[in-house]
Amino acid sequence: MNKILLMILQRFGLGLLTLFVVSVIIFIGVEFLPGDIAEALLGQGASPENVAALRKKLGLDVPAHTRYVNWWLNVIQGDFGTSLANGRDIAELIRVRLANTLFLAVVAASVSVPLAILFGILAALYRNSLYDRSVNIITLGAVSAPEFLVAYVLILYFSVTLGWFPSLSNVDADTSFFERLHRVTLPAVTLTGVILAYMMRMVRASIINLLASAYIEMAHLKGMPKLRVIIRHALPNAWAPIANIIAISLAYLVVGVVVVEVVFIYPGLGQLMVDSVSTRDIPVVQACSMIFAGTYILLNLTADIVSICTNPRLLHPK
Amino acid sequence: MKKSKIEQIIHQDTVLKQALNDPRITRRDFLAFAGAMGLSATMGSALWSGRALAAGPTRGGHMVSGLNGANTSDSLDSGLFIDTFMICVSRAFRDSLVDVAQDNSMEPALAESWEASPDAKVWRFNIRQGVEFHNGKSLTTDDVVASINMHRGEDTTSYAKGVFSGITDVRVDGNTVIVELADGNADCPALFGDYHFNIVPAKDGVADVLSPHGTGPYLLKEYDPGVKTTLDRNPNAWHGDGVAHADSHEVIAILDDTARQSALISGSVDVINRPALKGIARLKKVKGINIVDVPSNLAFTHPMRMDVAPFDNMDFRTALKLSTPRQEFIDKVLFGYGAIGNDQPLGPQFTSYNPDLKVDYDLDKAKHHLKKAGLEGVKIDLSASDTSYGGAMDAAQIFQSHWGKVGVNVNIIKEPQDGYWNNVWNVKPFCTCYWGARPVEDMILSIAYLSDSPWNDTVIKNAKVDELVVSARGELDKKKRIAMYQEVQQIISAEGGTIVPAFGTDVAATQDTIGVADQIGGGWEMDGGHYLKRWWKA
Amino acid sequence: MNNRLLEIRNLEIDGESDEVWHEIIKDLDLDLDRGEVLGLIGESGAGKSTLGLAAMNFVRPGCRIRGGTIRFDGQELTAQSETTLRKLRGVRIAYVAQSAAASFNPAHQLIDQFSEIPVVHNVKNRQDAEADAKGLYRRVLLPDPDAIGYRYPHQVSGGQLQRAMTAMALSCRPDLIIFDEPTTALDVTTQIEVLTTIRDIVREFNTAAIYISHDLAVVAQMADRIMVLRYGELVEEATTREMMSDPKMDYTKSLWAVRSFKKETETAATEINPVVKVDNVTAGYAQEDILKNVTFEIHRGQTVAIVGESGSGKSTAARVITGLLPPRLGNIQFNGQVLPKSFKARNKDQLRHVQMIYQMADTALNPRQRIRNIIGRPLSFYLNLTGQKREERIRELLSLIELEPDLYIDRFPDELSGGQKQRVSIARALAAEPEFIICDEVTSALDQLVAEGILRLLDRLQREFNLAYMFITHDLATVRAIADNVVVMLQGEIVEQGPKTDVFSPPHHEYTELLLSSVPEMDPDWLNELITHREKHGVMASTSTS
Amino acid sequence: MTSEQATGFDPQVGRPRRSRLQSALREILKAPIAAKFGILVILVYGFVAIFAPVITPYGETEIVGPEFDVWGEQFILGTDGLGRDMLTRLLFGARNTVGIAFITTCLAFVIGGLTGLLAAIYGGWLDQVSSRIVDVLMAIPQLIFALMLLTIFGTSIPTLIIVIATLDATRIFRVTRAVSLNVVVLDYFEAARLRGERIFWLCIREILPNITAPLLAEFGLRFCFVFLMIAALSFLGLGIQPPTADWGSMVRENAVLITYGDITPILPAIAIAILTLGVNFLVDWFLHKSSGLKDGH
Repeated sequence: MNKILLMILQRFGLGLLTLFVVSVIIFIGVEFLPGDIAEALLGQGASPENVAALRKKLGLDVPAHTRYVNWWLNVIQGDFGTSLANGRDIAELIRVRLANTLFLAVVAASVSVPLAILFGILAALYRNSLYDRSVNIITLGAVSAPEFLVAYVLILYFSVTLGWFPSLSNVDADTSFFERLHRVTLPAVTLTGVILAYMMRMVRASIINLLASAYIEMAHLKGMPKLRVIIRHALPNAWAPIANIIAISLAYLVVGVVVVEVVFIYPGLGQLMVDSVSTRDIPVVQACSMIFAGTYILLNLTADIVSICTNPRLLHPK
Repeated sequence: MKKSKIEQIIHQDTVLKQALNDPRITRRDFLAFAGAMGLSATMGSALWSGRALAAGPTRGGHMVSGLNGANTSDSLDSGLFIDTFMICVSRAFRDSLVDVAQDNSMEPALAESWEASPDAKVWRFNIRQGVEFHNGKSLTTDDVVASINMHRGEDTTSYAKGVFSGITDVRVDGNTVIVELADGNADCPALFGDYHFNIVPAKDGVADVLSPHGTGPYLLKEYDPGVKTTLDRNPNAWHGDGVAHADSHEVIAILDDTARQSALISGSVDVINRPALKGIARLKKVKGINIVDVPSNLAFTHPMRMDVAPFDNMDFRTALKLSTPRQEFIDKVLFGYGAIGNDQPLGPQFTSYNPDLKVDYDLDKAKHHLKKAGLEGVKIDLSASDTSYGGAMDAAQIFQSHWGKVGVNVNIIKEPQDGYWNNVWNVKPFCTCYWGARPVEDMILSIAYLSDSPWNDTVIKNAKVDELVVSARGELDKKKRIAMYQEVQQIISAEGGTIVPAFGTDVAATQDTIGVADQIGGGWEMDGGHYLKRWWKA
Repeated sequence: MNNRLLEIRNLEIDGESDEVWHEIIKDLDLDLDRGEVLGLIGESGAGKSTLGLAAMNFVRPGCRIRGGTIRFDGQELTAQSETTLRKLRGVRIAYVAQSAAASFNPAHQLIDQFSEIPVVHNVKNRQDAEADAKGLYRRVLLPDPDAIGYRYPHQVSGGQLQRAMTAMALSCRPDLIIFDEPTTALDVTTQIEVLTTIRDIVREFNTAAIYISHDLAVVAQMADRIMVLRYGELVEEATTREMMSDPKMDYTKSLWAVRSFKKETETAATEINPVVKVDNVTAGYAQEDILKNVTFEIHRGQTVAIVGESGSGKSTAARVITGLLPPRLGNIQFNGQVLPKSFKARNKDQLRHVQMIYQMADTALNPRQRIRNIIGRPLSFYLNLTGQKREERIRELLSLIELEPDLYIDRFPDELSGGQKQRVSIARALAAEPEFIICDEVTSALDQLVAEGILRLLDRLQREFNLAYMFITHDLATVRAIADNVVVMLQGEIVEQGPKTDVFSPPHHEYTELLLSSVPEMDPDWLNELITHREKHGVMASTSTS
Repeated sequence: MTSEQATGFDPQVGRPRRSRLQSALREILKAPIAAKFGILVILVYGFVAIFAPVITPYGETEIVGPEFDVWGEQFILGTDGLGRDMLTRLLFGARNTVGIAFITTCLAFVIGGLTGLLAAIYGGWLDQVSSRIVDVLMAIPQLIFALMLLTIFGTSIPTLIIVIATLDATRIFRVTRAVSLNVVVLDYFEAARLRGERIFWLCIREILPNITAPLLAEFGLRFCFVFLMIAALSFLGLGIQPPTADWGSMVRENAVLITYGDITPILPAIAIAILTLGVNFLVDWFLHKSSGLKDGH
């Protein structure tokens, strides 16, 4: 058990390190962006004095490394600072957006993950059957179409033509849960289409891999029913890869949904970050990327932990 | 007050003249004309037989709009406004001293009335009494002064700094705020109608630029930059029943054209701005949707730096101008929503606009001029990017093909979108650009067409223009000013370094339940940014 | 009552490789009475396992039963539905696989995997099943039978797993158990114990069994009757004693003859200084030492056999000599000069003179290179041979290893049989013109006939080129055949070394004794005698089972 | 004949010797219909991409007719908003979009594959460092990172290619490393090392030939991802810039028309979908081949 704890802690440490490096990269990256927020904000009308004044006002005249250090010092105290663009408290700004992003991600995930595992298992069970092939083709089709297209088509049919769902998924603090659900349906469906195929195929693959192993043949020779063989003998050994797949997909759901946000006007983190990049709102970009990277790392960590904890060799050392 | 009435009459008088001798008579002109003849607006529009008629304003209802021109980095600091979303919102919950009325005349707002000294150097604005900010604080002259000063001085970050640079002193005299200008400016009131200029409460003498409290007819209920804003009626607004028809507003930022359009069609929103012109023909056909279009002063300019060869050669410039396909530009880049331009920046909405000034499409003449310049087969670079204006890349190609016909080989340079205004515009010898509408001629001319203008993107140094602009600024006699401005237009069009194939048209689309006055402001899109309080939901 | 349990007639099974079907079992008959033990003998590819599985009407993926009938206890299996077959499997016919380690599900405790059979088949409820399991664990002599069931497969040694699997097979007291090479993966000393267990258990429960093995000596101990298979056809069938005493068919005879090969002369150390000297080497991974100050010499033209069971460190010795595993202490001397510890630091010549032949010929040859390049590379790399010279040398080497050059030079490894591959890797080693070759279990993956061919070849080459061999093996028969000197290793230490004759003739070191006595002999009574003898002298089971 | 050849029974020994090409062709002929479809699609696209200028009726950016002309004889698929022939744009799209995606993927493979191989062979600190770097890069949302880099370096096609390739290389690094590790532990690789072979030989002759199948499969997948990535970037306005005909931006340019049930703007997207589908089918087949797993019946 100790060994496991050690491994997990080790992974965790690595995660933190990664997070730190990411912050540096992002900061440098934003530093290198042509022009800065002052110019970006003032646009065509910018006159040198304006820019200079705004820079001073935003404290951009301080050297970069100092700003970076200060930024960390504040973050450690849980203060992400305020947006350069409109002086709003970033923690607050992001809290709302993050909540939205997570909500959408959770909805999409809670649909796609179970489906993916189910379809995956069935496909593995009846592989090369008509079912397997057709599911394969359908899901492939789903991943093959660009997100925004799927989104537009969904809007065309379910929103414009049928009017079942709103084409705008704008939600805010006082939107009721079911209202939210109703509004994020289309985006959620879009996202599901994107990740379902991927997950399902991986699940199928990893299970089929296992089915080739000797103990599965043994299970058959012990006269175990097909389903039991899958559920009881294959699945327990497939958790590690499956967890990994799910982690990656979830990460995607959190960080990769900018396009969907844009199309459905969903106030999530992605849109915020893209805007902030274009307006050089460094603290916001920093905060967002921290959160994104954090999510990614956390999910992978969880996947690792799952694979550690489902590995009998580690769980029950000699 | 008296003055503005006079202005109005003169204005309509001009329009009347135009209406009579202009073959391209526009609906607005006609209505103005009709108005001048004493016909009621509604009858006028009946005669015009335009789109389905909206009944008179009805009060109440909840209006949902989806607007482009928003960004999560938007701020309540009116000095930093650059686009429609914030302008409209701000116009709904804040007031200016002066408003640009739907007929483009100057209309009193928080300033009940104003007078100018004969030399138009000193202006007295009488501040409306008994007005309260939404937080209950009552409006004082200090607030006004602070609100003016936030755009002045070295360390101001206001984008309107240039606009207010002419002000030398602002002081209070009882209920009157006195503004002194370096030199006379008859358009001074217009400065205070500029969308950057909002009256915000002062905190110990300094404007509280981020304050959510204004004096406007609506209360800022919820404000999420780049996402949405909700407004409720201000129970104790000083404005009469003339404005703020809807009880409440929800303004959603929808940057994606397709999303904005489908939001309208699917009925999620009542109003959108900038419907994608590509699909507008089809949008028109959709039942229950109205298109609201207003010719604007937005100018699509293509500045050539006249100190760089070959653009320093007037014949060469003329050759380009003569071979510029203006109608095709309007058809393909603006999808028909625009007015033919004449290579000078003052748009058809200006009282001084001279519709007779035209630049025709004549390849032979163009060839002749090019020959004269001895520049046949010359190779030039045109820096373009869709950031300068939507469709700029397409436009560049259209120009390329036509200028090619007269023997000018154009090499289109795709400029990166980012930093376009810093690294390309006003730097590269020839690029695509636009100039947003300004309420008065002087605002454009003095910041871009004087020898010493800060943004003289064509590097024009023309003594005559300089002189005309300065004197027109101080000229209180409308007729004289118009004459002067028309001469300026004449000179720039003939000798200047910009190609203006067209002036823009502001387009919005609404559900037919949305009522819109027959004549709406052109100073900025969405009824000069006033639509939230001027349009109504039937 | 009818005593006939299993009756297979004209069985035909096809196997598929690259979308081509070829016969694995050709028109084969098989009869088995209740309580009878039938031995299936044959080399790999003879179709033993396929036939064994067919007894439960089960075919591996990529195979199909084309014809024939399988009657089990009067019931025609080929006609049955999956469900009825399922009800049969595990209950009336059980299977014991070759590798217990791979055939136990790593995710579940042994006892779970035991109990699920009776539980799923509604023979017993969980409690009874577990109780029964413990009982059987005791019967198969598993240590701590009440607790061991709650361990996970990886926590149990190979020998014990094999017993556990035998116990599992018995969970529903089947009429027939199929043992598919149950001891092949085990060390000799362990093998004895498992064999004993299996035999006793089968007798005790009077279960019929099909015992599949390539090792005749082993089968001899277990079976009442033996069928010899080759290429999916029956070669010969007879009762065990008959088969042992006078085999009829040549092929069968040849099987017997395998162990006849013996190196003529025993080369004693010719010169004083050896080709290779492993000098007091201690080496290992991380903290634990696999080798503990080991010292031995190998002289020119001599074969030194390193003998030991898995985990004895014999392969590690090879890795140390080749420089893959730098020793912690001590060093390797080559012709008197100390070799750099890591192969990275050794020069071309030093590398050239130490060559290696691997156990698994399939993984020893790059499947994407033609034989020409495989053998040719050392030539161009070490000896800078090119063009015609190179080509000629390659052909020379091919004929040296008795492969027709024109026929094989352009082939890919997967177009060769196991033995041929092994020959090619020998040729590759020879190509470098080394003085010293390490042979790591080179024959253990091969069938006996093939193995013998390889041994003969190696022997011939040794004489021709006066090579020094280090022969790593666990198979004492092989040692007897080719070794001059023997080094016996146990858990990283040398327990005994010296000329073969000395080592293999008493008095023995006790472990050597154990090893020697554990090698099955071609005598049906060998096992019994051994057991009784051991009980008398109280020779304890080797410790190497865990 | 020695005992060896006598016992040399092996279904494969009898198999005739074939050149790589022959065996490849043989494989393709035996391929399942889906894979054949994939191959066909790729061939067609490849052909179109290469010969676009020859087979298109008009020039890529040539304005040949009225805007939004309907389908007809002159303009088979009508024209776009500028009056450029839709069919022409579509075909050129194949050239640009596919071409760019292809180059990008290749570059990504050069970068990621090489580092992956080296990491697998050398192991130790090199492996550690490179893996950590990859972890970091992967922790940054790809799209956002791309957006940022593209805004830094400007959205020219070369930068687009380099940026996406670098980001994509991370995934490829992992795969290559993983599959290489399987080879590195094999005896023939050990033998080659003991022979004293240089790193180049080890990569090119010992490992690469044995990991081509999984790598090809990965190539297919990455290609699709890159493809969709570019489409997404174009959608966000940072991909391939007009007037270059690119399917992603073409969809975006005319997306507004989708709302009216006009399918013309969807055509490029369908083109994208078909190619991705085809490639994926082929990939499936490769994966099946490489994971020599025989499916049961």
